[in-house]
Amino acid sequence: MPRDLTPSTIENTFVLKALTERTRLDSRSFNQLRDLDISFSSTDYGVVDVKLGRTRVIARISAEITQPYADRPYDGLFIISTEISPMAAPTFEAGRKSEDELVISRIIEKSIRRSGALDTEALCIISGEKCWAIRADVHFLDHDGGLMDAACIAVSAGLLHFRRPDITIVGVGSRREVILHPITERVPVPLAVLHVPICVTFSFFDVRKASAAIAGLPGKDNMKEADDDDVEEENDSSTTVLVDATLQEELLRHGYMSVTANTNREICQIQKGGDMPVEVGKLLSCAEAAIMVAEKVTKLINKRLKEDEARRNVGNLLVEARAENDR
Amino acid sequence: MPLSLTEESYLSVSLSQRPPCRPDGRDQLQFRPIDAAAGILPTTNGSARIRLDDGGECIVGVKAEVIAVSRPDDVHVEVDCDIVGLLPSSPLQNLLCSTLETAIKNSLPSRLLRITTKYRYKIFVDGIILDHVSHPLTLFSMTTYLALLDTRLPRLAPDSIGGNDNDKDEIGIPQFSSDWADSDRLCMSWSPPLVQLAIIVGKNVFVDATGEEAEVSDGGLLTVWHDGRVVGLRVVKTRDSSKQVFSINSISNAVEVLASASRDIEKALKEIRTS
Amino acid sequence: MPTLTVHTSTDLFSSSGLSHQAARSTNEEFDGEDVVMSDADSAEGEAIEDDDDDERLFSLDNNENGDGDARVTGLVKGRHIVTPGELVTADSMWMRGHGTYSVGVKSYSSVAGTLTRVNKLLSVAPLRGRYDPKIGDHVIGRIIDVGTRSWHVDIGAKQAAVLMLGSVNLPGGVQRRKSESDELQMRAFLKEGDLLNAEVQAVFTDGAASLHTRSLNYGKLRNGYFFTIPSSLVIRSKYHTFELPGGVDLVLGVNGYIWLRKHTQQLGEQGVSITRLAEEAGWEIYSDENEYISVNTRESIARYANAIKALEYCEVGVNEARIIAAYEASKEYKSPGEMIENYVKKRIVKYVLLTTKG
Amino acid sequence: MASRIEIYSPEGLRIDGRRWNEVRHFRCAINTHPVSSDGSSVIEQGNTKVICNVIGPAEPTLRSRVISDRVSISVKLVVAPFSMIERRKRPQNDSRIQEMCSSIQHMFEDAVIAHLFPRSQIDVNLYIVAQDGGVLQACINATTLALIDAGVPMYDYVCACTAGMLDREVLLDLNRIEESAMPFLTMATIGGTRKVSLLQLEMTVQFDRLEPMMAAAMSGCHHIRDLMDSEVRKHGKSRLERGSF
Repeated sequence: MPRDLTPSTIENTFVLKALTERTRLDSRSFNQLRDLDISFSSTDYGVVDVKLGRTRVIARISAEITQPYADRPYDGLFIISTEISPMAAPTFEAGRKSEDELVISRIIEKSIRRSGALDTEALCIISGEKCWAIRADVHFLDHDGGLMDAACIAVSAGLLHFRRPDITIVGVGSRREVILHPITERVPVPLAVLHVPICVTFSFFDVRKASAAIAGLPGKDNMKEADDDDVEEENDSSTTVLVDATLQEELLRHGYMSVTANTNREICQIQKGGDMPVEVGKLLSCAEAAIMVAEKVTKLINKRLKEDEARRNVGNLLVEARAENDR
Repeated sequence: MPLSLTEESYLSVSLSQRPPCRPDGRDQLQFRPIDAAAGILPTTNGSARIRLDDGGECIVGVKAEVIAVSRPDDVHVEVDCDIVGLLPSSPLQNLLCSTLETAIKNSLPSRLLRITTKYRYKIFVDGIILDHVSHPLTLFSMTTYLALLDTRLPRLAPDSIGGNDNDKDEIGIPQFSSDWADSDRLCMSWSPPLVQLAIIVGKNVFVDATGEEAEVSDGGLLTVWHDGRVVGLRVVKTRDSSKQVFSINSISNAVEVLASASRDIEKALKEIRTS
Repeated sequence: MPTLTVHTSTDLFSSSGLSHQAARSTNEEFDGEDVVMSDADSAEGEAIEDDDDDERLFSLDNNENGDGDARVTGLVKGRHIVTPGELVTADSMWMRGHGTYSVGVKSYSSVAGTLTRVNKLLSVAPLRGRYDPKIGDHVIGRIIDVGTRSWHVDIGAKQAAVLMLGSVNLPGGVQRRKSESDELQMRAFLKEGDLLNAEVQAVFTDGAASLHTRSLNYGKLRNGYFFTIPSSLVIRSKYHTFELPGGVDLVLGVNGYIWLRKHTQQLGEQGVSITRLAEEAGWEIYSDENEYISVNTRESIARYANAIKALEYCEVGVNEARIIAAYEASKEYKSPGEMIENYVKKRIVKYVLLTTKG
Repeated sequence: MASRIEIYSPEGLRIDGRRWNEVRHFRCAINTHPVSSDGSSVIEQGNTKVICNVIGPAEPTLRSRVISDRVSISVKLVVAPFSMIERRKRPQNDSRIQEMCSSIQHMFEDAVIAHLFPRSQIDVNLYIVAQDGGVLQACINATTLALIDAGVPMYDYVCACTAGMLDREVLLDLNRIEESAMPFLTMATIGGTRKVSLLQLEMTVQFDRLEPMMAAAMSGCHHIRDLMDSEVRKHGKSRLERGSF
């Protein structure tokens, strides 16, 4: 089982040389996302299939009624599972969590759960006794780079698309009962999604180290020259930034930063894990770029949601069921 | 620390001859100097750090938690240590923790941990052994001794002490005075147990053995010392290679040696002015 | 006399007793609890002066970066401390050696240490670091692994050294050709854990050393006691095996590995002619048995060991003269065991520095 | 949650009396465990205390650790159960600890001049004995000092600092109470330069508040670099005067 798919040096030098001439293998511009396709399952709610270039991720949202944690009686539960099976790529082992699997699950955790995308208080049914437990299972089908971004889009879209069965509470005091209405009887209820976090990964390449790699020298020292001899400007020439790298670009990159943003110009999390040092101004412009990408992706998600609703609402039967109709 | 055959034979002959000659010329009962500090950690009720000459170092933190108990008279103490470099719950770690836990449980009077009839203190003793060249047992026990000497438990808030004992229970969770100065020391009337280890080479018994001396030892003996008496005894493996065997009459000699050593150590540790 | 001396220190930092006054330089009267101002004793003291007043945001663009350049401490001869990232030189006249890295024409120090300039070569020697093997060094090593035609030897360097089968003396003298049977019985010669003294015969590009034991005063070590000191404390000299008063031989490895053994007649000294010497070296050069060693030899070995450890404790360079002076000075203490106390060590070393020149 | 007033008073004083741009009481020492490691350091930032031991560069213990063209760094983090207010024994594979280890490892694989020691290994052992906020920054600063003490060649200090944003007020170097009350970011820079090696933000914050937080964190990093640098120089001078090589 190959430990990791390190490409041969010839491939490396070819890709890096292309980058120094500001071209990418799939002729995308440096801040252009791969073509993103989001499709919702027509039969059940909360199942979304996201294809980002050749990377493919499926997220399934499910709900069940359980007991809340003792120390947080008013909050429902929200669990995200991001197990990466060897189906995605041979480098992932079934049992042990590999390092980048750990990083991916931590970033998804921070982007969606910690940032409060789902209002857990709205999941509470009877405080201290019964609450909804929303579970998001992410299945990674194909790995061509950008697993974090695809997974985050899949879960966010899934949460928006999911409908949980409606319930009514009967009885009073300690004898309260919960009646669950199947979807066929009552219109299912959407979740309280407060904001739509979209994760964007920026890959950094050091042109000097790249040119050194091409010339076959050991890692040239790149630490200092950006800020002393050539003049200090915002986007110094020595670092190139790519958005949404493919697997090959991911394996060659010298550093990366993942930024989660949403449409109300908020940054939910930033994770630059200590690899290649990058000038601070460049990081700020990356965060700004992340917001623009988030707006574009959220627009696409909403468009797909409307299409899905239109499809479900064939012959607009649902229209009759709406409350505001005059009875 | 694999020794070559020539080193092993040199050391074992030096240590088993009478009078023995230790590689650093110490007597059988002589201890190497230690560097000790107490009360060094703000987040603990009591803490201490001891460092040996050969780089061995141990930090112990003592924390007390309030728990509600059904049976009033048993003592709630948990001792745990993390030996860096070894996997968690390794045999050595279990030896250290179980020996000290039983020693403290048997010697600590339960009234010291009593708050009200319903509530007790639970004492957690956590140690980290950063590095150990010789056997870490004595190091861990001395550091725990010092940390327990340094431990202070907060007193009940003054207003709730007004009523006598039993009506205090109605007030539910006990309230404590937040003034750290008027907390009282755990070891006012009780002195903690001390565990000492000696190695046996031939007929000779050595205290505070270095790593290489342990490599040529025929066996080890530990004694638990409390209130001026030896209250516990146990044979310990000090070399992980072949099985160790030593004659029965060196045990009585070893116990005497360990008793006098423990008395001196306890005196020395008590002199360290805990903050 | 079962004494236990306890050195007390106030907190995690200071270790008044033991380890080489490591942190004594941080002043003791430092108040431990949460100090209001930023670090009280450092030069800054007050809050960081923000070069912009509060209203205008501390914008990133016009910030003059406080990089090492601004504090160019210039080139001062002699004992001058440089720290990583500090500009060492800007003109290309200097050649750059160890401990520096260069970017374009400027070069910076990469370690914390003393700046040394030896006719056009600029290098920074780190204050502490592991042993760097040089060709011709007399070192002591411990076998950690037996390969097919070579042994891996730990000499305390950044990598294990290699001892080829071809560069050792084999029983039956020098002329004998190395045969396959030798490869099969490698462990009969040297096995894991064995100590040997050898000479560095070559250093590979990545710093690993290749050893040889082709002369008779090299080979397996026996009849003695082994311990280590930092290699930076060993003063290099022509010879590294000494015959010390009290019937003790000392092998002072340049890598800080030290072997004290009972004085034995070296084959060369027994008046055996060189040619017969070669045949003479039979299997005994690889035997694991020790000879009989008297009690007072063992005691003087212990005394020498404590003497060297006293020099190490005060971080004083170790050479033959100082070791003998320390040994004589320790005669004042009846048992060598008393020499493990720190005040004794300091007294001995003070005496040593007075009596030995240089 | 502590109310806003208590966190940051109108007069601009924080809970521990600091102003907005003041670093907590920073104290560090190197060569604190010379016998048991090649390089060692102890750092106290406010009430967060971290001990770091570095062993290496040395012969790799496991064949799997050998990298042909550069040194392989492994980081191990031990969090003492008594380090927090409530005693907590963390499981061995706690995901937060593993994430911290891998960030520190990547950071120093780039900060150390790695190609000088091919096929050797450096082990970094970090012990957190007291936690009061800023644990990741204390670990990064302690590792930098321990590597310098071990004589491992590095491009520059790697120094870290945190900065938080309470409504519109930027606060520098947060303790535990402040960390739980506001979004904050941890930043590590390469010495005094403007190059950012690590940037971690864990709670949602408005984009236009990001720039002042990063600016404050960067100036904090540069200030901490000077504090560490003065300690290394002081230590170096005292060793030179004492030792007579």
